[in-house]
This record gives sequence, structure tokens and C-alpha cells, in this order.
Amino acid sequence: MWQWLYKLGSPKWFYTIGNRVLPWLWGVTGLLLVVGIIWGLGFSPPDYQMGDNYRIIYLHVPAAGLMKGSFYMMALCSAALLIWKIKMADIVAKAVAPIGAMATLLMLVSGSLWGIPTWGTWWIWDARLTSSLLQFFIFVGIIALRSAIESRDSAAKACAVLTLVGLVNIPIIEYSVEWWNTLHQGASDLSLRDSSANPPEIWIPAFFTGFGFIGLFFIGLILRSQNEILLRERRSQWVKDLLLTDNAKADTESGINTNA
Amino acid sequence: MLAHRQQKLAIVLFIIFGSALAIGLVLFALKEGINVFYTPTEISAGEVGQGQSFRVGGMVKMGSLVKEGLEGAEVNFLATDFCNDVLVSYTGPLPDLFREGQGVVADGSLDNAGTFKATQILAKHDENYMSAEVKASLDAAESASIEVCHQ
Amino acid sequence: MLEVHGLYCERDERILFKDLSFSIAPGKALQIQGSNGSGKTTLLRILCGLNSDFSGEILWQEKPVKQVRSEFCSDVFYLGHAPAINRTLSPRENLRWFSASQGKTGNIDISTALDELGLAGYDDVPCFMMSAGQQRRVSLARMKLTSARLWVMDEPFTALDKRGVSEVEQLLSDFVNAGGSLILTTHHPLQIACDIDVINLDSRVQESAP
Amino acid sequence: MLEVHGLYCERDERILFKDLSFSIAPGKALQIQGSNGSGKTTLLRILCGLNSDFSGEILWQEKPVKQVRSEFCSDVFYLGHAPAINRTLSPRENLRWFSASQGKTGNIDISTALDELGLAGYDDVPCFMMSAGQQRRVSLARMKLTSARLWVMDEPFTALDKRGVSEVEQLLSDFVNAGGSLILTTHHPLQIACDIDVINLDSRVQESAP
Amino acid sequence: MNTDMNKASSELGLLSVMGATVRREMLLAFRNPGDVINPLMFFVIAVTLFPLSVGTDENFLSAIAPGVIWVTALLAVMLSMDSLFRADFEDGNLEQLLMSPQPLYFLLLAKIFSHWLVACLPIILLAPVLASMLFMSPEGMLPLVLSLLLGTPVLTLLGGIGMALTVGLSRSGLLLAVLILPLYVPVLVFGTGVVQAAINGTAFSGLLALLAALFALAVSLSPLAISAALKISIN
Amino acid sequence: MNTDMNKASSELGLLSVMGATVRREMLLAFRNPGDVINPLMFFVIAVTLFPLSVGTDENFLSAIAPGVIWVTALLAVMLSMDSLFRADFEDGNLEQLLMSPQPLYFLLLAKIFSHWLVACLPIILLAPVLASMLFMSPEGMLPLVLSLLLGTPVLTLLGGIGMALTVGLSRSGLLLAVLILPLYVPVLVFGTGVVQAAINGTAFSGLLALLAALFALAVSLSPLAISAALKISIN
Ligand code: HEM
Ligand SMILES: Nc1ncnc2c1ncn2[C@@H]1O[C@H](COP(=O)(O)OP(=O)(O)OP(=O)(O)O)[C@@H](O)[C@H]1O
Ligand SMILES: Nc1ncnc2c1ncn2[C@@H]1O[C@H](COP(=O)(O)OP(=O)(O)OP(=O)(O)O)[C@@H](O)[C@H]1O
Ligand SMILES: [Mg+2]
Ligand SMILES: [Mg+2]
Repeated sequence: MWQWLYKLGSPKWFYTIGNRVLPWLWGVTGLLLVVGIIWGLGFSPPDYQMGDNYRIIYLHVPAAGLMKGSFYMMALCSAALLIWKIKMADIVAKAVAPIGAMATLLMLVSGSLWGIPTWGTWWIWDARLTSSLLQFFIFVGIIALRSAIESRDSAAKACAVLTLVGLVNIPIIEYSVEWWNTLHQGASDLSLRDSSANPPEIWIPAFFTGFGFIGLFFIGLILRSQNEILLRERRSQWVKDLLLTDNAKADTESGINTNA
Repeated sequence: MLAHRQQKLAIVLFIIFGSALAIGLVLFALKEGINVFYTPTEISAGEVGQGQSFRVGGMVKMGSLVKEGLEGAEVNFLATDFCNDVLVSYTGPLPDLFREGQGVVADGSLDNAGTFKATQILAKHDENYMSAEVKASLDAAESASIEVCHQ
Repeated sequence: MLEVHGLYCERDERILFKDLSFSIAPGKALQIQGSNGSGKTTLLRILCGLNSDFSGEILWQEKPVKQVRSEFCSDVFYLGHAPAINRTLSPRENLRWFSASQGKTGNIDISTALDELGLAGYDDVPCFMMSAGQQRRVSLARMKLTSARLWVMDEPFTALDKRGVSEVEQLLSDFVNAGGSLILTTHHPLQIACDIDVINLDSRVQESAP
Repeated sequence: MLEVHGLYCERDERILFKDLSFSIAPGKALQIQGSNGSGKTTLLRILCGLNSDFSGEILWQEKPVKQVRSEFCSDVFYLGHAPAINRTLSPRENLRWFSASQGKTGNIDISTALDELGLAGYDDVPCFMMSAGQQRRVSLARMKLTSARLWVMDEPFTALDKRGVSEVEQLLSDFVNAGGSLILTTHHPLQIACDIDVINLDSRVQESAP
Repeated sequence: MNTDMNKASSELGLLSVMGATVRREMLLAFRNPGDVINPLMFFVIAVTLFPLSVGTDENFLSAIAPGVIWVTALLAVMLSMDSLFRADFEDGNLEQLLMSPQPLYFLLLAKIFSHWLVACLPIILLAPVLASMLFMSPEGMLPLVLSLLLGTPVLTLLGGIGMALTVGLSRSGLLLAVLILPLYVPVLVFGTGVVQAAINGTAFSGLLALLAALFALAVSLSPLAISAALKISIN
Repeated sequence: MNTDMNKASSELGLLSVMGATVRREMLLAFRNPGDVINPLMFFVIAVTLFPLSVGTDENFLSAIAPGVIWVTALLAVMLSMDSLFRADFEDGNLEQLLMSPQPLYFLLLAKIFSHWLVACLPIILLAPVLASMLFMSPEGMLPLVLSLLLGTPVLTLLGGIGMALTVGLSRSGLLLAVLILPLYVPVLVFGTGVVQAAINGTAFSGLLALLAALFALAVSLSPLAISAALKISIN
């Protein structure tokens, strides 16, 4: 376990593993999304009240999940950075932040679009919606802080502290629907029990799109992290070797012989 | 040496004290109740005054919906929390989901007669999604059960 | 007293020093040399715990510094690039605050300390009305107020005129000869009469370059 | 070219110089000497019109500078204490903006200018990633881009290493020998091969003190 | 002199110098995305503070919407001013600007125009979205944007004067506010007046003309004040 | 060592070090009256912007009064934060603070308490005056002051975290706002909630208790975050 964590903490190992995982991830994600979208949009039955409008659920709920997941991940990485000084943790935290912000934005936009027909307004200042908006601001704040600090190490740690402080908003989002009487609905009961008010035909596609989104998230995460790793380790031997072999490969493939 | 230990202890004690105080205060606050949203029961208990603008939440009582004027431009209905009702009157566009038996949230204020003059009506969607057939069968199963007034 | 084992530090992907080990005992001085940007300031800040981007071990009285941080702090006096003198306050007020933050009170001695650094009569003039050299002297007057046993000084002689330099050199050698430990960097040719070692960071970088 | 008559300046109730008169012709250099705080920077800034707390007359081509301000500005190149280099921009971008603000365009020559100051390959690195010496070189590269006939330089050699100093000295003497005029201050012992005058502000202060 | 340079010394016109200034500032904004994002985010966050504090009633919010949008836009512009001359002052570029043979008047105009593009334009573009989050009635939207288009340049120019006066001080944030907020009042009054009039269905062209008059005055006069103030600060 | 010093080395207790810190900060505020006056003036000017922008109808103003007072007080506190660590960072005193053998936790508390005294207390004292200028009903006054008394320390502490994170940057004004305004929201919501409830005649002790809970949490936990952030900034 520790061994494994230690390895994950090594950028080089992360880079190579990332390369190995990516093609699989692309495949699985594509499959999940295609199945989920076709099933969700084409085959699951219209809701007894909302008709077809409810299908935004296949976008909205995964986006909301991603928002929370991203922030949890950033918080974990921040803790890892501050406590164990794992460099890789910062790379991941940096890679996740914009993805999380985009997911939050997607959640807000899809929710607003959904609200127009359903509630009769695209925006209302209830606790769930407001705390979600604040979450977006927190994501942007973290990104802004990182871009403002020139020294990379300081930026990493400062963002980590801010992330941990910002963590207080997550339970507020989560429980806002219970603590306050919001216009936004409470959590839907998505269990396989027969008595469940939500039949599987409706929410199983949501699982597909949900996992598809998670796949997309990890793809983004890996690509962005790899980018960052190359940038940070550009002086190290393994990156130089890697780039050389890549160049060589590209050269032989294209049949051009340049000596770069 | 001891002095430094004591300093650390002081910090830890201070933090524990602060957190404990915070928890106690939150519990007190929850006991006091914090309202952002009034139920018909609270309104009939006279918790809000006339003319003050606030938000009501409840269900549109079955069979209480009356549409008046051209194309139902003005609506009157009873909002209920299954214990008490409040009469709501509203003029303006309604959301698609607004119908009897559906959750509703209304902004507005009470007039002299105790009618809630709504300035905005929002339909609250519940957490259930199902196809029409499933709904029908569920309704059949549920029609026997009695709604309980919990307060 | 202070021991350093296998210190390694890189900044912006450049190795400043690696495998740096030294120790300093009471009654000893240590001068860190090196060209601009070679990492002298960084090293001093690491020793004082103001910079934590390093690996290696720093021991204070045979215990890791991190574990005995507050004992360490009360025994170390750090004088950095910046004078740590508030421009709005007078020298007396600045020094009074310094004593208090060290957990000591020494109200009577502040005037004496200022006198000895050639600032007699300036006790109550706001610092922003003083020249750079005078501000530096206020900062140095803290030497007379601290009871720390290790002094860490980064370019203590900047902005001082010739007489000021030799006065401060005298203070430093008195301190070391009375059993104190001193670590300092300076571009001046040092003239202090005590037991002094030298570490050159430039030569170390050349060692580790290939 | 530039003539100064009876210049007088006081700052914080202290007279920096009084009755200062000198002139500078093409092909001549003038060094202003003086200890810290004697008023060298103040004098240069007065000459450039950046400081107006003085009395006396400054003539450019026999006309009062105030009347021919824009001709004067286009013929003067000022290099101050601060490098005038934006930290976020690259050397190339900084220099391009400099050329533009001078009313000249010289896109092709920026790389050459950087090359000649030993910054080949650094054209597109943001300046905040450079050491103080490298930033100074970027600032000095503007010498190669300006077509001004009078250069006013305040401590041009700060932060440069030995080789850098002699390269810049070479550039300066080339400029003067080609008919330019140069006014500079420096604490370095100057080694430039051209016709050079010296004004010492310290001795003037002693004159005017009693 | 410098003979090897003369070949490249093609004189530039006034317009191309202004162009170069604008290009440089855009480049800086591109490198420091905070310059664009922070005022915008401040605007958004500050606007959202109002529903949370004065209540979320739709009628109520729609009544205060023009004022809230205008006040927060004004505060955002004011706070953004800090980046106008600060960096140039610290690294010595301001001295070079004051010594440039090009007319300072137009260089300053170019600089302030760029600042406006970077800090204010995004705010203006987002204003209608926020206004509709505050349920402002749609008739007000166009006048809101128009009034901001005319008003924010005035705010930027006046803020430039305040900034030029305080750039030499290390902590100028609140001082700047105290100096220039009183000067901002006319712009605010006319600006919100335009929007209110439009919502009430009365004519607002007169107020808009007043705003335009302020704009014309500010554009033509404040560069003089700014250059005087800069010369004082640099002394 | 320094034998001539030992006689004066009487150890100081924790409380007297905190006292010395407070005394120093008070002295500084006395020498820089701007530290007291600027936040206050900003508060006053910003509050007066609202009648000018949303209209001067009495009912209307009295309805928005609690929100406006709270939002502007919040902004004033936020903007005042800039003076908390900036000077100490620039002149090197922050390093000395971090190297002090006294526990940083309590030193920071003392510093923040002083900042609160200097920047926030005057605002709280003036708030009822401004509230009555906005025709806020008198029942709200005491709860307004109480909520500000409990809320502004939280704002100061949270602002201290933001400031500690950004003190190393030369232009931190707007960035600070973007970082900490979202964190200010709960305080704002509870604070105005208290006043609104009092005006409406409903019970507000629950909300006040929540505010007090935030206060207790912030006082005990934020010094930890601040000291971590300062250590990062100083690196
Ligand atoms: C701008 C408007 C909206 C925002 C910001 C928003 C926000 C959120 C958030 C943050 C969650 C995740 C909660 C969690 O996982 O703990 C969520 C879940 C959900 N939202 Fe929304 N929402 C919005 C509009 C809507 C609308 C209009 C509907 C449909 C009526 C809706 C239906 C749902 C559903 C069904 C879930 C999943 C519930 C669960 O199982 O937890 N949302 N929303
Ligand atoms: N804030 C910083 N962020 C990143 N790198 C830095 C920072 N400050 C300094 N450095 C880098 O660290 C290296 C060492 O700097 P340091 O200040 O320790 O040098 P020094 O030996 O004290 O030089 P000097 O003689 O000029 O005082 C420099 O090469 C510099 O590039
Ligand atoms: N901003 C200022 N305000 C008031 N007085 C100043 C200011 N800057 C400098 N002085 C005073 O003016 C005098 C001359 O300063 P100046 O910078 O011209 O000296 P200098 O000869 O350039 O010194 P150095 O060798 O350190 O560069 C100094 O004694 C100083 O006290
Ligand atoms: Mg150094
Ligand atoms: Mg000088």
C-alpha cells in the first residue's frame, strides 16, 4: 500500500502508467457515454410530470458529482502536499482545479436551463443554488491564486491551504437541501429496491453517463498532469530520453530524417 | 522546557474550547429554529406579520385550484402542509409543473384578509422520477394509505 | 550546538547546494561565502526555519530542530536582508517590541544599546526620517538586547560606513569570544579576532555540477 | 550641447548642491562622484526633467530645456536605478515597447542587441525568471536601440559581473568616441578610454556647508 | 549616433505608438490573467452578496438591481485601478514614459483605454446577465449597457487621476477609494438615472447625453491631470 | 551569553507579550491615522452611494438598510485587511514574528484583535448612525450592532487568512477580494438575518447563536491557517 502510494508520488511512474491507462480509459469512457446517452435520450421513458425535460438529469447530476469529486480530490492532494510534501499531489491538484471549475459551471448552466421549464425561473437565491455558485467562486479563487504567485512551490502550498479552508462549503452544498427548505429537490433515492420511487429504467442511464463523466474527468486529469509533469521535469534525464525517443519515432514514422 | 509544553497545551485547550463552544451554540440555534421559509402552520400560528414579505412553501391542495380571468391569468389555491392551509392568490405566468398535488413555493405577503398575495410562484419538483405507468400503479397502491400530520 | 547533515536545496530547478554538512560549536564563527545568487541567503533562512524547501537534517543540541522549535527560536537571533524596523515607529519603540516578542523585557537597556551603536539622541525620532545606515544601526542594536546563543546574520555590514563596520566587527568578536556562535555572510573582507571557519558555496556548486 | 548654470537643490532642508555649473559637449563624458546620499541621483533626475525641485538654468542646444522638451527627450537616453524592465514581459517584448515609445521601430535589431549583451537565447524568457544581473543586461540592451545623442546613466554597472562591466565600459567609450555625450555616476573605478571630466559633489557640499 | 541603428530608425506616427502601447498592455493582461479575471469576479461576487443580504424577493431585487449593478461595477473599476501605474512605477517604466518624446497626453489615453478594455469591458458584457439574475426588467438592459459604456471610461479616467496621485504610496487601496469615490458620484447618479428612466418608461436620452458630456470632458481633460499627478509622484 | 543583558532578561508571560503586541499596533494606528480613518470613510461614502443609486424613497431605503450596512461594512473590513501584514512583510518584521519563541498562535490573535479594534470598531460604532440615515427601524439597531460585533471579528480572521496567502504579491487588492468574499457569505447571511428578524419582530437568538458559533470557530481555528499561510508566503 505504502509502496504503491510512494510510486504514485513519483512523476515518472505516474507519467508512464498514465500512458498505459489512457487508451483503455478512452475506450471505456466512450462506451459508457454512448450507451448512457443513447439509452437516456432515446429509450428511457418520459417522466410522468416533466415529460422529456427531465433528461437534463443525465448531464446535471454527473456534473454535480464531478464538482464534488474534484474538490475532494483537490483537498486530499492538498493535505498530502502539506503533510507529506508529495510533489505529485500538487501536480494533480493543479490539473484538477480547472476541470472542477468547468464541471461546476456545467452544473450551474444545466441546472439553470432545467429550472426554466420546471420551476419557472432560471435562477433563485436558495441555499443549494447559492452555495453551488459560491463553490464556483472558490474554484476560480484557487486558480487565480495559483496564477498570481510566481514561485511554484509557494503557489502550490498557498493553494493547498486555500483549498482546505474552502472545504467548509462542500457540506453546505450537500446538506443545504435538508437544512434549509430549498426550491431545489432533495437527494433522489436511487436504490434497486422495488419500492423505490425511481424506477431503474430512468436512473441506470444516469449511472452510465455518470461513470462516463468520471472517465472523462480522469482522462482530463491524466492529460493535464502529464503535461505538467513534462514541464516540471523537463530538465531531468528521463524526460529528455523520452522526448528523444518520441522524436525518433515520429521521424521514422513520417519518413523524414531531421537531426533535431 | 516546561514553558514550551504549556504553550502547546494552551493552544490545544483553546482550540478545544472554541470548537466545543461552537457546537454548543449551533445546537442552541437549532433548538431556537431558524426560518427562511414559512409553512402554512407557522403562518396560521401568527408567526409573520401583515405586509411583511416572506416565502411560503407547501403543496397545492387537491381540488383547491381556481383559475379566473382570461386563460387563467389569475389563480387562487390553497397551499397546505397537511395540517393547515393558507389561501394564495397570484396573477401572472405559471411554471409548467404547477398543478394540484405538486410542491409550490410562493414569494409575497399577507393582506388584511389573511390571503397570501404572491408575487412569484415557483413549482418545487420532488425527488421522484418515473414514467406515467409506474406513477399510476404507485398511486393505486398508495391511495389506501393515510397522510399523517407531523409537526 | 547546531549540526547540519547532508543538506540539499534546489530552487527553480537549479541545485544550490547538495550534501552540505557542517556544525558549529560555542565560541566559533562560520562565514558562508559565495557569489551573487549562490544561495547564501537561502542557506541562512533554511537554518532558521524560514524556508522549508530542502532535504537533509538540522540538529539543535542533538535534537531535530523541528521538534524543539520554540527552544531553538529563543536561542537564535536572526538578522536578515531587511532591517525588521518599522518605519513609523521610533528606535526605542521598535526595540521595545523586539524585546517583548523575544519574551524578555529590558526597557532600561534600550537607550544604552542605541548609544553603543552611535545613535545617542535618536531614541525617539521616527525611523523613516533616518538614513539607510542609521536604520541599519537600529536593527543592529538588537544584538545588545538579545540573549540568544546563536547569531545568524545576512550581510550585517550593508549600508554602514567604515567606522560602523569596525564597531560591529568588534561586537561580533566579543560575542564569539564570550562563547557565542555566529554564522554570517558578507561580501566585505572580514576582520574579526576570533576562531572562524569558512564555507564556500561556489566551489560546492562546481563540485556537484557534472 | 547641455549647459547647466547655477543649479541649486535642497532636500529635507539639507542643501545638496548650490551654484553648480557645467556643460557637456559631443564626444565628452562626465562622471558625477560623491558618497551615498550626496545627491548624484537627484542631479541626474533634475537634468532629465524628472525632478523639478531646483533652481538654476538648464540649456539644451542653447535653449531652456523646458521649451524644447520633446526634442530634448528624443535626444536623451536615461538609465535609472530601476531597470525599467517589466517582469512579466520577455526581453524582446520589453525592448520592442522601448523602441516604440521612442518613436522608432527596430524589430530586426532587438535580437542582435540582446546577443551583444550576452543574452542570446533569452529573447523570449519572461524577465522575472532572470537573475538581477541578467535583468540589468536587458535594460542595458536599450543602449543598442536608442539613437539619442546624450546618455544619462545612474550606476550602470550595478549587478553586473566583472566581464559584464568591461563589456559595458567598451560600449560606453565607443559611444563617446563616436561623438556622443555621456553623463554617469558610478561607485566603480571607471576604465573607459575617452575624454572624461569629473564633478565631485562631496567637495561641493563641504564648500557650501558653512 | 549609434550608426548601426540608424537604418532601423524609421519614425513612427502617433497612432502607431498608441497602438504599440495598447498592444503591450494587452500582452500584459494576457500574461497576468488576474488583471481581467479579478475585477470581473469581484463584480460577480459582490453582486451576489446583495440578494443574500437584502432578501431574495423578486420585486424588491428588481427595484434595486440598477443601483446594485452600478455601485458594484463602480467599486470593481475603482479597485482595478491599482494595476494601472503600480508596476510601471516600481520597475522604472513610468520614468521612461515621462521621458518619452511622444506626447504623454496620448500615451496616457492609450494606456487608460487599454485598462478599460481589460478591466471594464468584461464587466459591461456580464452586467446584463447579473442584472437578470437580480430580475431587472428587460427594458433596462440596453440602457444599462449604454450607460456603463459611457460611464466606466469616466470612472477609469478619474480613477487614473487618483492612482497617479497615490502611486508612490505603498498602501493606497483605501486611500484611493476615499479620494475618488466622491468624484464618482455624478457618474453614478446619471448612470442609474438612465436605467431607472428606461425601466419606468420615461425618456432617458437627456441623462445619457449628460453622461456623454461627462465622458467627453473626462477624456479631454483628465490626461492633463494625470500627467501632472504622475510628475509629482515621480519626483 | 551577553552577560550584561542577563539582569534585564525577566521572562514575560504570554499575556504580557500579547499586551505588548496590542500596544505596538495601537501606537502604529495612532501614528498612521489613515488606518482608522480610511476604512471608516470608505464605509460612510459607500453607504451614501446607495440612496444616490437606488433612489431615496424612505420605505425602500429602510427595507434595504440592514443589507446595505452589512455589505458595505464587509467590504470596508475586507479592504482594510491590506494593512494587516503588508508593512511587516516588507520591512522584515514578519520573519522576526515567525522566529519569535512566543507561540505564534497567540501573537497572531493579538495582532488581529488590534486590527479589529482599529479598523472595525469605529465602523460598528458608526453603523447605527448610518442605519438611521437609511431610515432603518429602531428595533433593528441593537441587533445590528450585536451582529456586527460578532461578525466583524470573523471577517477579520478570515481576511487574515487571505491576506497571509497574498502578502507576498505586490498587487493583492482584488485577488484578496476574490479569495475571501465567498468565505464571507455565511457571516453576511446570518448577520443580515439577525437584523431582518429583529425588524420583522421574529426571534433572532438562533441566528445570533449561529454567528457566535462562527465566531468561536474562527477565533480558535483561523490562527492555525494564518500561521501556515504566513510561513508559505515568507518562504
Ligand atoms: C442553477 C440551478 C441548479 C443548481 C446550481 C443545482 C445544483 C445541484 C447540486 C450541487 C447537486 C448535487 C448535490 C449532491 O450531490 O449532493 C444537484 C443535484 C441534483 N439536482 Fe440540481 N441544481 C440546479 C437545478 C436543478 C433543477 C432545475 C433540477 C430539476 C428539477 C435539479 C435536479 C437535481 C437532481 C435530480 C439532482 C440529484 C439529486 C441527488 O440524488 O442528490 N437541479 N444539483
Ligand atoms: N523568491 C525566489 N523564488 C525563486 N528563486 C529565488 C528566489 N529568491 C532567490 N531565488 C534564487 O535562488 C538563488 C539563491 O538566492 P540567494 O538569495 O540565496 O543568493 P545569495 O547567495 O544570498 O546572493 P546575494 O549575494 O545576492 O545575497 C538565486 O540564484 C535565485 O535565482
Ligand atoms: N524620496 C525622497 N524624499 C526625500 N528625500 C530624499 C528622497 N530620496 C532621497 N532623498 C534625500 O536626498 C539626498 C540625495 O539622495 P540621492 O539619491 O540623490 O543620493 P545619491 O548620491 O544618489 O546616493 P547613492 O550613492 O546612494 O545612490 C539623500 O541624502 C536623501 O536623504
Ligand atoms: Mg543574500
Ligand atoms: Mg543614487
